[in-house]
Amino acid sequence: MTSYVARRLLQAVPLLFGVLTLVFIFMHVAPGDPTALYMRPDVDPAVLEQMRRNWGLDQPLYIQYFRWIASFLTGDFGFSLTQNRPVSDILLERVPNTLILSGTSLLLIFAIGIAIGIVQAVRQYSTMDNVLTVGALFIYSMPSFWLGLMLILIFAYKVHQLDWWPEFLKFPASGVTSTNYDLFGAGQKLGDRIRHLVLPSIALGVSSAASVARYMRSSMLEVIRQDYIRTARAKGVPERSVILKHALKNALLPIITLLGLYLPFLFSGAVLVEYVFSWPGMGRTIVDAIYQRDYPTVMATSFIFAALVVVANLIADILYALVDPRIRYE
Amino acid sequence: MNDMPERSGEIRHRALRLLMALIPGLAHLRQGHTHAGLSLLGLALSMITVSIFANERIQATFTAGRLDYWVALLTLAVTLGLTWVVSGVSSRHRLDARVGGSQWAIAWLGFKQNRVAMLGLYLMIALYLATLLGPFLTGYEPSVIGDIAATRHLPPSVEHLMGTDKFGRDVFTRVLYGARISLSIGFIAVTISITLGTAIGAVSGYFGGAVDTVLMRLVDTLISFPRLVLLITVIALFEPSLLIVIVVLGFTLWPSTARIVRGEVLSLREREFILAARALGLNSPRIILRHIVPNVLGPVIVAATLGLGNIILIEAGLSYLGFSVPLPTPTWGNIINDGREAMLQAWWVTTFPGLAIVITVVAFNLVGDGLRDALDPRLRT
Amino acid sequence: MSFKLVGLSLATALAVTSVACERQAPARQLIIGEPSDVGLIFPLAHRNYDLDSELRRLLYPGLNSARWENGRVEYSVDDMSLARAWEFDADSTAITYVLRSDAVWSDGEAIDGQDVVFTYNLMRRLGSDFPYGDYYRAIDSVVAREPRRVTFFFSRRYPQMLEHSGYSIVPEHVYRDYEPTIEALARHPALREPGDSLVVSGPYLVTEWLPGERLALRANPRFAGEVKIENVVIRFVPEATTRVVELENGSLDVVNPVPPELLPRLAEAQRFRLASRGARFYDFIAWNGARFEPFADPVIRRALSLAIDRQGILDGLQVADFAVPAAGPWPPIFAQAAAESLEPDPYLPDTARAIFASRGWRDTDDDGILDRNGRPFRFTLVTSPGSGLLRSSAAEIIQAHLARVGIDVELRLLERSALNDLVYFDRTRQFQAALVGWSSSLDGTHVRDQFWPPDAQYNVTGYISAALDTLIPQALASTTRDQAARYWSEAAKVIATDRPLAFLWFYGEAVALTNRVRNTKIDTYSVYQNLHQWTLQP
Amino acid sequence: MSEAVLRIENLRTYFHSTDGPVRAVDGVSFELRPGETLGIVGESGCGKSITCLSVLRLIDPPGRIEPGSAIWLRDRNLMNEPEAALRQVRGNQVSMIFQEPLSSLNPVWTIGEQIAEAVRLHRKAGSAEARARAVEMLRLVGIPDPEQSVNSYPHQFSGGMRQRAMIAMALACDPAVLLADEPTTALDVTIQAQILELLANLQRTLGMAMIFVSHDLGVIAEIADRVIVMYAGQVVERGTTDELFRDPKHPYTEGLLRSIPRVTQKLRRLAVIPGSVPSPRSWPPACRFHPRCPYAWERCRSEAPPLAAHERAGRCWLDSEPERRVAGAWDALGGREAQA
Repeated sequence: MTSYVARRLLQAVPLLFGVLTLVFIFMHVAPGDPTALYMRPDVDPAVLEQMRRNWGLDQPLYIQYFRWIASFLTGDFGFSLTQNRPVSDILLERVPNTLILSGTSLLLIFAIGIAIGIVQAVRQYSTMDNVLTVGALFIYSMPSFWLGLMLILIFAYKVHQLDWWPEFLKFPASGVTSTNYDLFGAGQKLGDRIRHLVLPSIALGVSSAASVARYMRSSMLEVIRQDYIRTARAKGVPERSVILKHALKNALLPIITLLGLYLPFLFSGAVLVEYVFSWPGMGRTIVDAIYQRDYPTVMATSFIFAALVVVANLIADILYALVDPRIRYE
Repeated sequence: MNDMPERSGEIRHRALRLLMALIPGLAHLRQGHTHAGLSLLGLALSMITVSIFANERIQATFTAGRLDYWVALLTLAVTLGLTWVVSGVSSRHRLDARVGGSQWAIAWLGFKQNRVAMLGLYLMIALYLATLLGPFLTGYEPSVIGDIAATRHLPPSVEHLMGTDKFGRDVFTRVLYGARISLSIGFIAVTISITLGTAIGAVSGYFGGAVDTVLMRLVDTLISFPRLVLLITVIALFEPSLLIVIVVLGFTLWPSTARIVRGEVLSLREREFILAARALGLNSPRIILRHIVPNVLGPVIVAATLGLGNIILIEAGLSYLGFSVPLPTPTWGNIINDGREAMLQAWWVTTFPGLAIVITVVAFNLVGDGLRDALDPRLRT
Repeated sequence: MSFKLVGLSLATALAVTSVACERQAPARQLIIGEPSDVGLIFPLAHRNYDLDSELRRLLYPGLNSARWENGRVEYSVDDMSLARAWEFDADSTAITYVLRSDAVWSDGEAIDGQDVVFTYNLMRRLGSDFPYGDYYRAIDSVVAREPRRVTFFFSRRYPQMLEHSGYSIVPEHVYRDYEPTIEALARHPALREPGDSLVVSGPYLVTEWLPGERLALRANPRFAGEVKIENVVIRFVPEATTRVVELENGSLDVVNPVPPELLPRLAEAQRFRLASRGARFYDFIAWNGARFEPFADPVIRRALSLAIDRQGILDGLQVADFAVPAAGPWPPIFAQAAAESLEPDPYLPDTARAIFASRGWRDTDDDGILDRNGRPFRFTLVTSPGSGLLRSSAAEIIQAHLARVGIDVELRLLERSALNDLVYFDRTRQFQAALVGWSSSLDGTHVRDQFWPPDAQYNVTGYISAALDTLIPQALASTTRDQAARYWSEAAKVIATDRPLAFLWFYGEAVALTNRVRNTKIDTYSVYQNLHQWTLQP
Repeated sequence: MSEAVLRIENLRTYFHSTDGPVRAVDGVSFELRPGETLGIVGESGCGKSITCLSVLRLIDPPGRIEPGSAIWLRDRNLMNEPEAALRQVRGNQVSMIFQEPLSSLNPVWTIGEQIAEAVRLHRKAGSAEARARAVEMLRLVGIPDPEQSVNSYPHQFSGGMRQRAMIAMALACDPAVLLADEPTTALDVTIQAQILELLANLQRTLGMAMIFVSHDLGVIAEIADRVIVMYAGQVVERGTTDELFRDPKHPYTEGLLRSIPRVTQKLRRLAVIPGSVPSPRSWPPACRFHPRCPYAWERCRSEAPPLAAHERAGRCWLDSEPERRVAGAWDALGGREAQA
């Protein structure tokens, strides 16, 4: 297993390399200049020129590229040109936030998606199945940022003006924690975090949940028709156990591979949702950095994005092996 | 002898045939094909309604000298004409009669059975019709700005079905014209990405080996990177314009198609008819084009339909970040983005284009799912 | 079955969240919403961002204290200045500051002359890492003969001596041993993770910085003056609508800035008030005669200007209370403005059309667009999209206005970096017309920056004027602010007549506050200059 | 003979579609006595498997056991029992094994878990006890090293071992009746023999009754005491194995017997029943076998023959007009024939 993981990680190296090279080329060919943030009439253009030289931006592209690769290989992500802080510091703050948001969404996606998929498969062609299918499709078809705006409009704004609306269903419109978070007890802290997570994770995850439900439904239908389900029934296993024990584990197999597929999708969504909900994550960081042409930050964030996807795919494969005894990685 | 009843029967018969020729769909209805009949009838009626209500604008077509008016007029005429032609032709030779025909005929039969998919198809047709007929469906111009102070942020009413935006423009009109851009972006970008994806997937799967490895590494790279970030980076390189957005979307969305096609080709490659073609000494491009591509068309069409919905969503997201087609060209994403700051006092500006996106994407997905079921009997449950 | 599971977990989640709902009223805490994050909280590392400057002045006061009064910046000593007095020497080329005896760093160390010397030396040593070279360029040396007396020796007498000697002072004892680059200084533990350990001298200490999320400030117990609001939190909320939602929900007390779109709404609300920053920013269209020949003609430029209904746009967008039509680069906030101001161009589309006709521009082919010698009057106007900007809304309306007189404007929206590149950095000026904005200086020097000399980086249209060639050197050679201001305003008048740009309007960003916040002093100079004196009604 | 342990009366299992019912099992009756092995034989599609599944009432919609059918397990009519009671019967009193041992075993569970589950369900046993029982059962069915094998997954077993595991699972709760649905069809011939022997031995030692379904008359001959022959959803002939093989009453049985290759008959043409099994959507009218029958005459096409209530009976008009059974009819029919 260890050697398998090592081999997979090794295989990922050219992939990461490719991603970074692509981003490097795109970023540096694009017009724009990181010194713009310091641009002011009283700043001598010669000083800006010097800044560019200090950052090595006057060098030919391939030299910049190799220089950057070299420092990257030594674990140095560089220094943010616009935030004046080491990029690694910035990432240390931002990555956890994105992971919390996408992690919660992922949980939500799979919990809700799988549950709905099972219900649909068990009650195939029933009214509930049809309602859920069409409902899921509607949700699946919403732009995440638009859904986010609508959620804010309703659950973080309109309901705050209703007296009868229960207090705990009035959600904050932005942020990760309340400003007085530090004064809370442990339970309140957790609650506060969850309250802040509700709307963004719904906006981010609900469309994927709908698609997981669709996959789960067909996967479950496929499994239910298998011979071993008949065997289980012939053994006198109650229907509930037939579904939840015998069928579920098998039906989950194709769903596990989705885990790796959804992460890039979630990260894409996170870029928008983090903007709508003022969530200080990597998505916002990279978009801001792209705007400001903060090359080191863009490169490092891209790397983390791609690396997380690689890791997620690996985890999905390992999970697959854990659930499916037929697969053994040597 | 007694030819009176026969004659009256004859007259009735003739009258009926005349009526059936005049009213599209009636023949279908009489034959019990309620569905087809009603849709033809509905289509004809709605076209006639549009002609009556847009009378002035239709006349203006001849003087306005604008392409979109001509397109709308053409659409109106062709659609109306088609309802008659289809009504006349297909009520006699119904498609169903040709069972046992090609794979496509069978797929169509399967598709027709799927009510939800048909609903999607109807929605899709309605959307495209509305888009083409745009100038006749509204009395306003999408980008003309009048007296802002008087018309700004008017709530939905009979006058303005979806209210007005911050410049006093009719949101319904803008959504209608936005459909034109959003749908064509989707259409062209999907065409590009499907063509590219099919070509690359077919080549990769057919040749295998190093070619496959290199191409699939590229696909992995593109897939493992958050798409939106990639798009933003690329679009920042150029400047946002209709062309760039289409091209960039088209050129970045092909990997998933390539993967699907490659998978299909891998399984096809070992099948007898391909082996036979190889044994016959046909050259590779010929085998790919003549034997492989037609056989992967099914999954590709499904991918295209689902991809269309996806592209509309992505375009909206790009607009939101300011990376899409520039103003004042209305796209759905643009309109939402434009109304975002006024969301608190004018919810309609963001809500309606959003709903338009949802309905469009739903329609495409319904059709896509229906096609998948129809084309791939294995998945039928 | 699985429903139960989902239901159960939902119920648990709700139960947990409801615990947190018992909202305690935040104890005397002011919450401010700002669109973007601060940078490194070090005075010499600041970017050209409003919040960076505000925070710098708040945490690290300089030797003198600046205030906007009667249309100009006035310098004084008060609780926000480190000095208690200053004096010029006989020929006015040196200033000696006397430091306050009660001025201490937040770690208890006294603030002395060495800190000042260190700060100004560090500026110089930072080189391009501190790009605002004007601050030290005319300073020959800074000398601390006694712990509490610092003297600045200038190379000559000039109007900005007080401004330049009043920059934020950093603690020598903390940063002494660091290499003079921002990258090295940024590795200081207190800067990497700012908190109580960050040594400051202003009324507030940093308690916590969650980048991208919020910055929490607490009253500095060692601050000499009084601090009314104990806790201040600055939250970074990029989405303008969300900021206003939070303001209306009561989770923000102050929102800065409010985008033009939301101004009418807040102006009506009783619970809030809007404070204007003073009309200091101006939007304009630069006509690049080099890329579109008709723009080289001042008469055509005037006609174009007459075809734009400035007041109509401001009324239509419901921002008339926060903006005024502009005639030239001289903002109405200046003391001299009233006397020297010019009338903005009125909206006279018919006159404009007549002028175009007189220059041979007529609609001969009846397509609604003017043409001359078979060429239509058609050009591309570049601008940047962006929420919260008056000009991005205005672009479409201007396009419509010009269309009415037969001019076909194609809009081209560029992302801001790319626009800056195109308009300012690329000296080949590859644009025909650009709709951009500028913020005026507080003393008139922007008149030089933007219009003189002809090859200056920010003189994007390459404007040449013989009058400016004499006026501007005179302004630069002035020794006092009043003298300089006269030349600057004279130059502004010349520019207004020549119209190298179509000046559209001056506007000030607006700050929204709940009525609970009192005793604020919000002006063109600063929003949070007297934050420690603000009060919060229960 | 003692009373039947299982008695099926007029079993009709139809599948309902929009194009009308598919009568997969159409009025089947038989009984199973304690300790005996009843063979059910017929071509695929004749309703054998559906009959077995119907006994356990494991028919999924759109399939349905029509009212009027009765499944008597001793004195209980399973048709009237609620689902919960049925679960107590399944795997406990009546067990079933299937044709494809690989697909019939859950791939993600160990063999031990799958055997133990039935024990835990029906014996209310703890997990240790159930596991011990699983080991015991594996040993009983002759799986080597049962302590280790109990932790194996189905894919780690060979085909024969899988079927042994299936048998172990089915017999874990000492059922009174075992339904074996073509348990040897998917196996190699040598393995087939081993499994047959195992089943025969186990049946003897455990004293249970068994229904053995197969399309292979040779297998049936080896294991069954009595045989019923099914064709087109109906029983067409029944009798003891001996009687049936010696003297088939129904032409279909006759045809089946003719198609068995015999070692003794070298290079003789092997007969195959001409035509194919009719579609259950529309069985032929009257005698359902008449389109393929070499003896068919007018009556067969117009009138459905009954099945007499005797122990030994055939559903054929030849019973009443035996003179119509002429020699050489099969060869004259000129059906497809294969070289033996």
